[in-house]
Amino acid sequence: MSDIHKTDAPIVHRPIFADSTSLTLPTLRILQEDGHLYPDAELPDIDQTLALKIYDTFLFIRALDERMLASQRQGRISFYMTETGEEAADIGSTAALKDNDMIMAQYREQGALAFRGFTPDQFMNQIFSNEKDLGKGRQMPIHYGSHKLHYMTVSSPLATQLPQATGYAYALKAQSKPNCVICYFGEGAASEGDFHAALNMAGVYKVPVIFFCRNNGYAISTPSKEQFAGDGIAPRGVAYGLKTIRVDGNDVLAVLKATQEARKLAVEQHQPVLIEAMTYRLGAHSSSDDPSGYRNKEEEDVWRIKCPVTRMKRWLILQGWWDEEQDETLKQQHRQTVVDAMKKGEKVSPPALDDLFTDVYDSLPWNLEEQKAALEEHIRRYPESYKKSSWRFGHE
Amino acid sequence: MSDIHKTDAPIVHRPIFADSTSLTLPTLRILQEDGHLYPDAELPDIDQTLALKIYDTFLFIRALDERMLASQRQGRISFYMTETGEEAADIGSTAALKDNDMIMAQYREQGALAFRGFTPDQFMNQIFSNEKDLGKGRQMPIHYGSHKLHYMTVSSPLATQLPQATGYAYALKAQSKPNCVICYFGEGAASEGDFHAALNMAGVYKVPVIFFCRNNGYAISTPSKEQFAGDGIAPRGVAYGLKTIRVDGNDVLAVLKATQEARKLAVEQHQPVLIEAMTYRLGAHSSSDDPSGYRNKEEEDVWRIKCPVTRMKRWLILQGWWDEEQDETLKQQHRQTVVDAMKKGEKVSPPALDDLFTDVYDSLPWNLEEQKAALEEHIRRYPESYKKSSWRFGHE
Amino acid sequence: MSKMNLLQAINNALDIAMTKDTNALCFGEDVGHFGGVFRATSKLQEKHGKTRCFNTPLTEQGILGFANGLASQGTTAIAEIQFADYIFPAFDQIVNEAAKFRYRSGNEFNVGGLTIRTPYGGGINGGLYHSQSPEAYFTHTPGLKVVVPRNPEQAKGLLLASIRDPNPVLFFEPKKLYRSSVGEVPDEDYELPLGKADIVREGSDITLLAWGAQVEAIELAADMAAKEGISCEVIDLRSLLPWDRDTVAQSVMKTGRLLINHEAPKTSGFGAEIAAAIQETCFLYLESPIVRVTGLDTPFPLVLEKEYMPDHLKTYEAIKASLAF
Amino acid sequence: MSKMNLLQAINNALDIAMTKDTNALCFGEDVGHFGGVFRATSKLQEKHGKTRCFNTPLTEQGILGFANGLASQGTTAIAEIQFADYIFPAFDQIVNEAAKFRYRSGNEFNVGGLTIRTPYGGGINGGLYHSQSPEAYFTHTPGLKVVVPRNPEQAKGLLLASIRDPNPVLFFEPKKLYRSSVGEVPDEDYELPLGKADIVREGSDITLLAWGAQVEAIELAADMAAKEGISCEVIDLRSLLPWDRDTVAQSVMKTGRLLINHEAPKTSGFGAEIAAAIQETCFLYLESPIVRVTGLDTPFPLVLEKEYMPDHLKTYEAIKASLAF
Ligand SMILES: Cc1ncc(C[n+]2csc(CCOP(=O)(O)OP(=O)(O)O)c2C)c(N)n1
Ligand SMILES: Cc1ncc(C[n+]2csc(CCOP(=O)(O)OP(=O)(O)O)c2C)c(N)n1
Ligand SMILES: [Mg+2]
Ligand SMILES: [Mg+2]
Repeated sequence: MSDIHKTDAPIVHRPIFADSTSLTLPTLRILQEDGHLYPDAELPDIDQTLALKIYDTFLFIRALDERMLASQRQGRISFYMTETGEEAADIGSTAALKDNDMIMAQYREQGALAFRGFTPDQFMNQIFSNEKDLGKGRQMPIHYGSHKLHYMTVSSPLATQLPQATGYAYALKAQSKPNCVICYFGEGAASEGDFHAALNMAGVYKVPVIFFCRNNGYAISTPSKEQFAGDGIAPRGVAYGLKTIRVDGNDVLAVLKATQEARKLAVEQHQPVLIEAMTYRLGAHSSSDDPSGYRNKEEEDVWRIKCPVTRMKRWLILQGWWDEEQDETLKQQHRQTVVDAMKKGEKVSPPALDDLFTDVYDSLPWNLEEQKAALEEHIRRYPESYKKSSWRFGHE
Repeated sequence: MSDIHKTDAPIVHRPIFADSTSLTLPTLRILQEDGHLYPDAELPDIDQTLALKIYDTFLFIRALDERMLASQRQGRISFYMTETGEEAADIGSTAALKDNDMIMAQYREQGALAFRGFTPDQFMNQIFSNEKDLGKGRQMPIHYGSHKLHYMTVSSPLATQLPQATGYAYALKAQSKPNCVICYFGEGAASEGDFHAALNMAGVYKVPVIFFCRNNGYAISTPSKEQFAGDGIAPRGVAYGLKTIRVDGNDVLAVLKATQEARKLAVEQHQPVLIEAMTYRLGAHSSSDDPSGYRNKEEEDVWRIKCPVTRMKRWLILQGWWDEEQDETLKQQHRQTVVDAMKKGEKVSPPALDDLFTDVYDSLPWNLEEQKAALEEHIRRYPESYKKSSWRFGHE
Repeated sequence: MSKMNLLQAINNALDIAMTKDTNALCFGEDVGHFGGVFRATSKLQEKHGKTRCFNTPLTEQGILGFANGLASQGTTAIAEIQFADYIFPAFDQIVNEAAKFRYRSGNEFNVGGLTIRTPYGGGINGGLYHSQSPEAYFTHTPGLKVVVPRNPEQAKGLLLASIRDPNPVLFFEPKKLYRSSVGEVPDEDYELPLGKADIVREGSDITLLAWGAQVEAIELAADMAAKEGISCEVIDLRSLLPWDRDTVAQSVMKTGRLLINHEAPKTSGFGAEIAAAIQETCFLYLESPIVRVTGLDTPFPLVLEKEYMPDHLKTYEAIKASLAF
Repeated sequence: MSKMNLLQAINNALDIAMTKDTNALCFGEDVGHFGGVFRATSKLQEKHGKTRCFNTPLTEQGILGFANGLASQGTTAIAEIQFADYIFPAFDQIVNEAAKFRYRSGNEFNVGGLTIRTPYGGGINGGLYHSQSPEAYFTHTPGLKVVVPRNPEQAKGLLLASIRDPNPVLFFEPKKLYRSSVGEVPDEDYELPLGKADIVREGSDITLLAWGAQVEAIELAADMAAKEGISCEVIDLRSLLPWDRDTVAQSVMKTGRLLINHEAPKTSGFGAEIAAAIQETCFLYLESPIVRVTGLDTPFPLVLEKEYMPDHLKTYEAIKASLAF
């Protein structure tokens, strides 16, 4: 029953200490910077339609991120986070999945959601916390979620979604569903205890989950060398008995390929997988952050030229599937879409007072009924002081 | 600043998934079952005095564990845990340390404490929770601790001592102390999030700590194959960038050797170390447990013949440092010591009522002063109902 | 009806829940083949299979994270934490995740299928870490329900209701009573309502309120008081969140006096909330201050456990003091 | 004296503590070179070196476990949790370890050198996870001290006292006031006493009690009430554990009325403990029920934050209701 064989494993009679150099995990790269494939590369399953859908999502996300960051600076929204530089990681991996595979994101994976079909209006409703927001205006901007699109609502506490992904995947397996869960997280979040629990349990239960680490070099101001001492996140997968691969996170074809293979392992063999995508957060951590306080421009520039979007575009052009003119048109089009949606979303009313109290439980217990009644009475007394909610009382 | 080199690490163009077979960590063994050394073995630093001190501790612990388990069955104490079968692991490793290196134990490492010089009386005072217990009768039996002996008081919540060990070691390094911390834990406890935090932080800060895992096959009823899926605990050390070694936990010379080398790495080079000792919990988890509900006798028998005490005895005899007669005498002597100490400890009074209130803070805040006064008054009213404390009031 | 102890009643409830709802899973440290260190899940793996009743690795935060994931998928997740003292590593997954799952997602997702069972309280010579009563921590967390049964019949009905309630529920089991509390338990599937207190004994002079194992202590004290001609109304609160303020208030309006008893330390124990709410609701009816007979503001001790506990004698003295106020 | 905002006062206290006690370390997520996401530890690494002010990996349980280890060795450990909302993964290391370290070891070991700083509360459009006020959870834990300052001068003196107190202290910083609360702060090293409330304004009709950022709300309400001829005594509790019951009780014996205001949800908030204790101590003096003006029993909302908050208007209304009782 127990693991009694271990002391009969390879025996040595002199002490040899292993360390991080004892295990080398190479990085998968398929696409060169110039858009050419490596000659001996094994291609992912991709046709023109899929390629253009991915690329379209790239450009939409760039347009969204740029415009929303600007809106934040203008004071139109309180907070925003861009995924600039990391688009290949989340979008390329989600493109490898079935639409009803579950996505559990950290917060910098709006691209995955856009790929799934979240509309510009839906983005805006969330960002502007208006009454059409699926999340009812309760969470800060970028905490998206959609039951229909199998995208679990984002939660700010880091890494909590990782053991949840293991649990969700356990349920899929128990119910013999032909699906998997993909769970995104940063290399910073991977320091949380929940990471450890999640990967270890996934290994034990052999559940269909893909842990996808975006190793983008920073957790806010903390560089990855102050986050961990080993060779990144991937070796941990080996330690937990997971199938593990490291990819160039700026190479969309490598990400797609690795995730397609990972999905097979997860769904067909119930082998949980860890993918570590090496990438770089080109922008600030969030609209509240200023990276000039902790890193230099030269470093950023090194990565700016490794842009995943440009790399893919070069490949698309070489394939004859795309040209610069189309590129300009599409960019323009997405910018317009975003602006239009923003103007619309911005005008929608905030959620009603009821939504302050609903969904704490499936129904309101007595204490919330009382608190709600008291609050309504109070707001009626001071309508000027609670303008987001009081205007509705007049219309009753 | 950041880890930007990673995508330039070895590159491949086809997806190869690593898994637990990608890293093989051998087991260090120096002493054969029959007491002979492996011919090419590299010996630890050990002389007759040290060898006999270790062996003496082995026999003392056997005597203590046997007698206390029997006492628990007789109802003289409420709870006990033996370390039978694992003596080489904790005692052999502590023997590699300086007396003022800090020990942070889980609970099954009474041997380490005995080696440090905790007296039979001190053991009994703790086990019988009497007023001479250094812990003032507040924790269950086996939760030892001694500031003087640099043995941190045991805490029941598992794995909490691991990040504490990292912190303690950080302080040692910051203060340029020529010392290290050894931190013991089971392979079960290694599933806790605190394990992950502890080893990761130790790797980042490069502190003088030795994490010593007793992989004894079980966490209560849970066999290690339901605890983790990879190749045990050691590969995690590699992932965290720690110096890592696996040893035969029933081979005291291997444990001693590995820990001596580990101490050098920790103290001289500030390299944190993970040691995984492969062993087996021969007894029940605790006096509350019955292993027949989850494992079979055959499995236990396989391990019973791998007894670390017998193995060491054979070596000692071959060295000409020991004989069977001495062995019998010493066993008898330890049994007597234990019985004598027990009879003594059992008669010492329970801690006074004051000790219910002290040490919550450095001094009593008003609420505890009030509660204490009220309790004293109450006990005076019902002396028969609070016999452990009320008898003292009469003598005031 | 069958005679059962508290453990058997819980085991029986779990068995029924898993039989009727094939989507129900039961897991935790040692709960699989072994049936749990207290044997509450005994034979469930045998009956329902290894996929449905299983061991977890030793990680409470993992257990609850995993459980939240299961529940968010629509699975009925029944997680065991081996001792309530070990629930704290899972605190974040409970208070930041389970409790806020539905709210933060605008009801796109919820973990209503989650139930957390855990043995709590003193009485087994457990000292600091096998005796705690951490229920109050969770009562400060909107989104959770908190339930504590006092005997086998209550345990079965309340556990079945908790498992089926569409909100995450913490179910605290008084481990001191696991084997000692024995009683007749209906064999069939039944539920007792969450959020409703139970008037165990009617009385007119003072209301005594407790939950779980402490209901015994207030009943004993009520017996003692009865001999002095004091008539106590004894209430088992059963649900702590949401709690049944109306039943308690009605009783206090009748008796004019309230005594609350709990094992947890006094400061910020759940007795504080009850006292605060009832002095507000029943201000003009109160004839003496609401009194709390509770554990001390210390960690849970070992040798001096009897001294620490809010037993029937302390309760009895407090009743007399309240009446004499 | 220098004009400082709350952040500067905290930074100044940390700087003084680290200068005088070379054994004091300051660490947490992003606190090193960057100086913390709110910049409370700005320049400390530059001044005191990388060994003494440093980043940790992203793990709150690790930060507190590490801090406990440091403190158990005798080091002065000043840990930052980036937001109080993220303190829950460290709950076990705080309530099971730090709080019980001295007690369980019979004083062989202690972590008295530990101080945990963390920004709490609303006011920054933070929603569920950048706005919580979790202080009440910790007040149910004997062995801890809990402190909340209301302005820069208080923050400096209380933080220095917390760092030097021989017990583990949780120091909650009202982040809403980080930049907006500005005042004269003594330049020298000084301490304000822990466990002592501060009477901010004397009055005779009702006692208003709050801590941290909410002291502002009750002061505003007191101003409004003054215009109606109601004289409010305003008290800043400052320490929640142990709390200054005597000062509060004396005030209530004078005014006959008590209103408690806190941001955290009402149920089992620390207002409950105060109300429970004061109704007991001041039973015969109370002219109306003790009233709690608090956050709602919901997670912290985003858009409707103003509606959620126990602001001066709600406080003012409650004062009038109390007087009219
Ligand atoms: C439990 C918890 N602790 C701290 C934070 C604050 N925080 C938000 S994002 C972040 C850094 C995350 O870094 P990483 O995981 O690498 O993701 P990235 O931002 O690089 O995409 C921190 C510390 C949090 N949200 N949750
Ligand atoms: C946080 C926590 N969870 C659960 C327990 C209950 N418990 C005590 S010992 C144990 C098993 C530990 O196994 P392992 O770490 O392998 O050590 P061993 O007993 O084998 O020496 C468990 C589950 C605990 N003490 N603490
Ligand atoms: Mg990152
Ligand atoms: Mg073990």
